[in-house]
Order: sequence, then C-alpha cells, then structure tokens
Amino acid sequence: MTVELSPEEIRDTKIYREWGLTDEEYLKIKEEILDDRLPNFTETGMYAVMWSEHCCYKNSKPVLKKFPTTGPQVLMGPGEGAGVVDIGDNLAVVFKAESHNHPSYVEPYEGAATGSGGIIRDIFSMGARPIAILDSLRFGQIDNQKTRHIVEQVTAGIAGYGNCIGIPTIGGEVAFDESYAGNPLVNVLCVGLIEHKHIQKGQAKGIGNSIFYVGAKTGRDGIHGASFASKEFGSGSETQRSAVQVGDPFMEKLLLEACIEVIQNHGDILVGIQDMGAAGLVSSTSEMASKAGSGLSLNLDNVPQRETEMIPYEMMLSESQERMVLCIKKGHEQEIIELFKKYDLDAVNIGEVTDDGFYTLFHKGEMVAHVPVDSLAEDAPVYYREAQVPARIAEFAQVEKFIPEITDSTATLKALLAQPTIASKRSIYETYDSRVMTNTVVAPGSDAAVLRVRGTRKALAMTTDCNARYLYLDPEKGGAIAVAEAARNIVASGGRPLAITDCLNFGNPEKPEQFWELTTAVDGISRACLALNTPVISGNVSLYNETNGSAILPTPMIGMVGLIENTDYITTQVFKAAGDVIYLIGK
Amino acid sequence: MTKVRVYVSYKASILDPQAQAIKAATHKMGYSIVESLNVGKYFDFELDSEANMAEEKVAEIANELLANPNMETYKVEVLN
Amino acid sequence: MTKVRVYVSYKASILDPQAQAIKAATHKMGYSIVESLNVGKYFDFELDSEANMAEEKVAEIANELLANPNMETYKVEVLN
Amino acid sequence: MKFAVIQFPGSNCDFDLLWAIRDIMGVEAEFVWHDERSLTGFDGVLIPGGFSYGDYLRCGAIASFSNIMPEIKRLASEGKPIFGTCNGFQILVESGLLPGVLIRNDSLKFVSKWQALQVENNKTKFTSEYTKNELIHLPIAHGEGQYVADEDILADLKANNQIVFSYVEGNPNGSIENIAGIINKTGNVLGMMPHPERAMEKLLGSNDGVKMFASILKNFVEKIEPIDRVKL
Ligand SMILES: Nc1ncnc2c1ncn2[C@@H]1O[C@H](COP(=O)(O)OP(=O)(O)O)[C@@H](O)[C@H]1O
Repeated sequence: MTVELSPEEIRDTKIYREWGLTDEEYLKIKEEILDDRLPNFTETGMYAVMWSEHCCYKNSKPVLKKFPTTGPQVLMGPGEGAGVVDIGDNLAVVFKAESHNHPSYVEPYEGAATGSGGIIRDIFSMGARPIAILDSLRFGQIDNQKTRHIVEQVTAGIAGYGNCIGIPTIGGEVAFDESYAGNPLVNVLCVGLIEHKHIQKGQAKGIGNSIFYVGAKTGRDGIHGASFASKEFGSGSETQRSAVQVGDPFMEKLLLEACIEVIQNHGDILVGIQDMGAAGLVSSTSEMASKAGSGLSLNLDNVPQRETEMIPYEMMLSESQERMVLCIKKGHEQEIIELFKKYDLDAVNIGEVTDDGFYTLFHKGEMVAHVPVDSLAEDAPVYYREAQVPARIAEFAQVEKFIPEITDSTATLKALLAQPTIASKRSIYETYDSRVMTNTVVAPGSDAAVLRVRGTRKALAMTTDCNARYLYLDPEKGGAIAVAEAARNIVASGGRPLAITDCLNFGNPEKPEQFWELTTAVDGISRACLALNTPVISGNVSLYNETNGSAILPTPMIGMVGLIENTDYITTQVFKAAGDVIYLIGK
Repeated sequence: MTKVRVYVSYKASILDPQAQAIKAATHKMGYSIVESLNVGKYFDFELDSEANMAEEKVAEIANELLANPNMETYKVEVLN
Repeated sequence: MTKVRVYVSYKASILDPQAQAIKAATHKMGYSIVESLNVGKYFDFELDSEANMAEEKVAEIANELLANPNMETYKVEVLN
Repeated sequence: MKFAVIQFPGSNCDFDLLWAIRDIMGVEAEFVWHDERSLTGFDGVLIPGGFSYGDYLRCGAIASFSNIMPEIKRLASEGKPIFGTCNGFQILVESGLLPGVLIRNDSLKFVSKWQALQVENNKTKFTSEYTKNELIHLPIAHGEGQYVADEDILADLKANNQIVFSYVEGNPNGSIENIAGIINKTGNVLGMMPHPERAMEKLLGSNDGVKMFASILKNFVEKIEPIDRVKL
C-alpha cells in the first residue's frame, strides 16, 4: 500500500521529481495555482500525470499547431477523442491511432492488447461503431530470442483483443531495425463508422448533472503509466512500475455494446462520454469538465474498487482498463443503471457537475483535493524546445550519391525479398480475424485494405505507412513521403484520400537534435497533407523512445483513410491474367 | 524418475478476467456460496533425474518459461 | 469459510498441443531430462459454508462447469 | 418461418448471421438475448461465432449454461434446424447437442484465412444444394477449432455419415480426420468451424455459403413468406 506523505514531506523529499514534475512545475502549482498552498499527496499525483507529455503534450503542442487540420470534409478535428470525416449519406468515419510502446516492451502481450483496447474505446466514445483495426509495428532485428518473443507476444496481443471483441484487423505494417530493439513501437489505429446525428463529445456540463463511472472495477494497475510513458528507458526503470494492466476484451465488448445502445437509443439524456485512458479517472473527468468550462465534485467512496484500502491517489491515477465516464442528465440515473445491468456492467454515480470551476474530490467524508479544473487540463504547461540540426545531416550532404550496381537481378531481388521488413507478413496477419462483420472486400495482402459501407455503394480504403529510414536521412522529405505513400496506397485501391491520423514516435524532445527531427518531420507531413488535401484529424505523440540514451529512428506513422465512391472501383494489387499489359506510371 | 509440479498463478494485484467470469457463472447457476475464486495453472513434470536436481531444473524452467514474472508467481513442489 | 481446490486436466487420450509445445521448448532450452509434461488448471474456491457442504457443492460445479467430461477429469480437495 | 439468432455476451458474428439469413436469404429472423427463456414463435435457431464469455474456461462452456439453452434443446428435439458456426459449434458441443470436443489449434495460433472444404455429405437438410464432394471456400477464424473425438464417437460419426464438411488442401487446426463440420444423428443440428455466413456475396470473395442457407430453407420450411429484402 502506498503511504501518503504530508504536503510538507512532499516539499522536503521532492518526491514529485520521481513522478515526473520538475521543481519549477511544483512551484508553479503551489504559487500560481493554489495561492501558496502546498499541494497534498493526491493533488501532487494528479498534476504529475496530467502534466506529463503523454497527457498534455507539453513538448509537442507547439509542433502540432503546424498541422493543417481543416477542410470541407472534416466534421471534427484534433481535440476530441478522435477525428471525424464526412463521407456523405449522413455518414462519417471516425479514426485515430494510439501508441503503446513502453508498456509493450515491459509486457508485450498485455501492452499490445491494452493498447488496442484503449484506441477502440476512443472510437466508440465518439459514438461510432468501430469497424476496423490497423497496426504499425517496429521491432529490433529478428535474429534473437528476445525480439522473437516480443514480436510473437505483441502480435498475439493485438490478435487476442481484436479477434475477441469482433473488430476486423485489416491491415498494418511491420519493420525491423536495430534501433527498436529496446524500444519496440506498437501503434494501433481504429476506424469507426457513425451517423452524423450520433456524434458525441467528451464533455461534462450542466450544473447538477451526474457523472457516471461504467465498466470494470478500479485496481492498482498502471499507476503512473502516463508519466512512465513520458520518460526515457534506462537501466532500472524496467522494475520501477506498478502492476501491469491486463486487458479484458470480453468486458470491452459488453462496454462497447452498452455505450452504443446509450448513444443510439438514449441520446437525449447523454451529455458527454469519454473513455478512461492514460491517467484514468483524473484525466477523463477533468478534461470533460475543463472542455465545458464546468467544475466537478466527485465522491471516491462510490468508485468501484477491485482491491481493498485504495487511497484517493491510487484511484485517481489507476489505469485499469475497460472503464468509461458518462455525464448523464440529472434525474435519469436509474435509466442508465438499468441499461448497463443488462450487460452485467457496473454503472455508478460518482459525482456531479458544478459551476465553481474547481475539481473537488471527497473520500470518507473528507475533501481530499480542491484545485482549478483548467489547471489540470487546458492550462497545463507548454514548452518551446530548442531544435538543432544533428551532425549526421551535414555529413550526409558530403556523401556522394550511392547508385547500386546490380549484376544479378534475380539474386538481388531474392535477397531483398528475404529481408524481414520486406518479406510477406502473412504469418502475422493470418492470426488476425480480418473478415468479422462481413464488410471486408480487400483483406491484408494488397495495398490498402477495403471495407464496403453497408447500405451504400461506397467503400473505405485504409492504410498505415512510414519508412523511418527516409526520415532518418531527411525528416522533412521522409515525413512527406510517408503521407504520399499512404495516399498512393489509397489511390491504388480505388479511393480518394480523405484525411490522416498519425503517431509521432520520436526520441527525447529535451535533446535539441531529437526535437529537430520531430519538428522537421511535422513540416514534411504538413506539406504533403496540404498538397494532397488530407488534413490531420487526430493523432498521438510518443516521445522519449530511447534506450540508454540512444533514440529510435524518427517514426511518424501515418494512418490514412480514403473514400471509394462505388464498390465497382475497388482495385487490388495482384496481376489478374496472363497477357495483361503492365504500365509503369510516374517518374 | 522424479515427479515435480509447478503451480503458476496471478499476482494478487493483477486483474484476472477469467476468474471473474467463472465466478459470475457459478452465481448464475445458483451457487451463491462462492465467495472468491482464483484460477491457476499447474505443470506436472516427470524428469529423468533425482529429486534435488529435478527440483532445481524445474524451478529454472518455471522461472524462464512457465511464469511471466510481470504478472505471475510460481511454486515448485516435488511430488514423490 | 472453507477453501476448496479443484484440479482439472486432460484425459490421457487427448493430445494437449500446449503441453507438447512446452515440452519441446524445454528440450530446446537444454533440459533434456524432461521426460513428460502434463498441463492442468486449478481453481481455488472460498465458500461461505462448512467443509462437507463446500466440498459437495464444488464437486457439482466441477462436474457441471469446470471440467468437460468428454476430455477432462477433475479432482476436488478441501484445503483447510 | 422465423429464425432466432442467439446473442451471448461476447458473440461477435451475430450481425453477420442475421444479415445472411434475413437480408440475403430474405427470411424473417430476430436476435434473441441469451437470458430469454422462450423461443416460442421461432422455427429455427442460429448460433453465431464470437467469444461468448470471452472464451474463458473453455470456449462455449459458460454459454452452454444460459437460460435460453433448454429452449434450444427443446427445438432440437422437435426436429427444428439448429445451426452453429465457430463459437456456435463450440457451444453445441459443450451443451451435448453434438458429440466430441474442440480444443486449441495444433499450431497454438489463431488462424484467419480462406479455407478449402469438401462437402462430404450432401444428403443432409443443410447441404442438399451442394453436390457430393463439392469443393467450396469459406473463411475460417478461430483459435480453438481442433475437433477431437474418441474412437467410438468417430466410428459412430462415420457409420451415420455425420461428417458433413472436411478441410482439404491443408488442415488448419489439426482436427481429427480433417473434420470441419458435423451433424447430429437425427440430421437437424449442424455445427461447423468455418463461416458460411461470411461467404454470401461475391463482393466479399465468395458466395459459397449461400447454398447452405438455401438448403436449410428448402428442407425445413414448408412455406416461405419472403420479406422485403433489405438493399445491400
Ligand atoms: N502488422 C500487420 N497487420 C496486418 N496486416 C499487415 C501487417 N503488416 C503488413 N500487413 C499487410 O500486409 C500487406 C503488405 O504490407 P507491406 O509490406 O507494408 O506492403 P506495402 O509496402 O505494399 O504497403 C498489406 O496488405 C498490409 O496491410
């Protein structure tokens, strides 16, 4: 059990540093936010996770501002759980990608599984029914037992979750490079389909409205997961963690169906809905209130708990999976409780919306936290990091252009095909159910995957792409190429690119050379997005991807969705018949 | 020939959705006297080795292969 | 409160793919002394009932739910 | 004629099955929640694939104790068609409506792909529209589809021509005798691991599953009242 330090002990021991807060940030909390009051244990813990890069994007916010995010097709851009794009017929696609890199190194199966679970919740918390999963994976060279184990377990985790919940995994990419050996990348993209009228917001507003906790019980799992994901890996940190989170796709399936039923049939009493992801309860509820300009008062005694003697700090920071927050119109509480009961799920009233702008927590009759809501969410600190061109870039400029000489093209082709990064990924994607929901027209094995949109003539094409080696050589061009490749995949499948999501996997932003990679890559992505009219509608940032000081290749995964107006236009990669003419198009 | 059994179970703080589902099923079947349920695995080895050595080797196997140290604990027991 | 444990294992006639794979893995890791391996599950119950009744009820649960008589056998054991 | 598509917590091919029978075959069908205790008014039962109760314990085991099960057994005893695919097959086996067991694939991996099958017995009410030994392709997607039965059961299955579908061009899960689907002795309960409901439209790669549903309708239904087909 965690022992709570007093506010004075926190100040004197500087324990907040271990949780990821700097001295300046701690002082700012005390002096600027709490009017010179020392934050208590619960409050300090909440600031530590809410002000982590993972939750508030404090290092990447200024960079993300550079993305083009609007267009006539965009119904909702970055800011909500996921972005929403119009596809006509009063329908829209909702999509977003999420990384779960660090947890997947520590515990590959559960890390990947809970990563899938998290992004799926993001999609249905928008009101959409998830219709597809894609992944983007990076591992070390697959010539050793450890990497093989990680590959096996990560893919088994993605399969285990997606197959069980019944969402087809229809595409992805896998690449191998030494730089990922101690820091694999596990990015999962989820796509949902929604009628315009059902689009939800993660907001808690309307004084007196009820805050509901639904889904799995809270345990002590993954406490400080968010700040953990915002720190570099080094010797020691592998053991510095609490219980790993375990995914329960069965529970999530029930939660998914129950939430969709609320959204579609009880929309009139639903004010807002959001999933509990990183930094669990505190993050979801404070963001919902901050977004709506409200305050919130929660009674933690009502939080369903899996373990005994949990303290407020643990309940607020726990990253137990398969939980959601709903804001329900006052007076309709019983309706929600009954509905969730059908699915054997907990739905518990844990508090209400207030108008004082404060985030207030009660536990066993005592007030255990009282801080301005915005200070946790909207007003978290932002840092403008320094960028510096890495020495290698200048060196590259000196190197003469390499033109490979091919004497035996058969041997070269075979050698290329034998590279794990290029070789067929069938052994992976055949463990993913790619046809459940009976919409899959083009399953893994072609360029982009294609799903028909039931009830229309339309289809959706989707793909994930990124060649990190290009970014290592030139982040600007490499970033642009990733978007362009995704667009080519969509077009080659018969579609018109609509928009992108991304996972920006980079190293430590506090190191100027690595920050340069990030900001320059974003320039390239933005340029390509503008040229192709594919705005960025959602995304995710994973920084500090380093092991013992050495960073991964800059890897901004691009996920793109395109619209195929008529299923007759769907094309696939394979040659169809002997005698057909082959054209090469482009430069 | 020595018989050695390894018990592998989840650490107390780890969520075990399977145990939850089975417990719920017993209640639905009318067995409301079930207060708690934990589920584990066991591995029965027969080894061509005397007891001490067998136990040691199985402990190594348990540690490396059978139990996931992030989530599970194990116990080794010589049966004969 | 009574603690009762149920062991469930495959009948000998069923070839358990998981046990085979684990045995092969131990050999690959150099533990050639592993002659045979069986994998089973165990279920630890806590019941709000005295021992006799608890054992009886758990035996029913094992028989109906925990083991599939077509492929598995079970054993019930009162622990305290 | 009205079919019940049973929904268990964790079923995930429930819509696929409903669409197949209702929207494509044009027959009335409705979801029935596992907690219901009556199937009055229904003339056939379709049990979908998925992960009922998360596949915890054994696939299909917990579902086979659902409140609806006695009713399914009643319909089975009355000779009404009962069909289970994938997890539905597992549930039928766990509940004793079909013999044998399904255990983990011999590869220990989930396998999802198109699978070639042979129609071993086209004299059943579920397969009469196929020709004998017809080669068909259906998607499979399962982690525990290895069919296992002891010698007696196997001899029985063979003696009564109860093996309806078998895997050809490779056995994806180690099933004994390449068994992919079996029928009960009275010929009205069929379980199979492959998914005919996923092979109903050329657009999705194959419509080899249509003949199975067409067989059911032809053989079990005296008079079909077609409903308005929902536009696909
Ligand atoms: N991790 C994965 N999960 C699912 N499908 C994958 C995965 N990796 C690759 N694929 C699929 O394999 C096919 C080939 O992928 P890839 O080698 O990335 O091709 P390309 O370079 O042409 O995009 C694509 O259909 C892709 O969706």
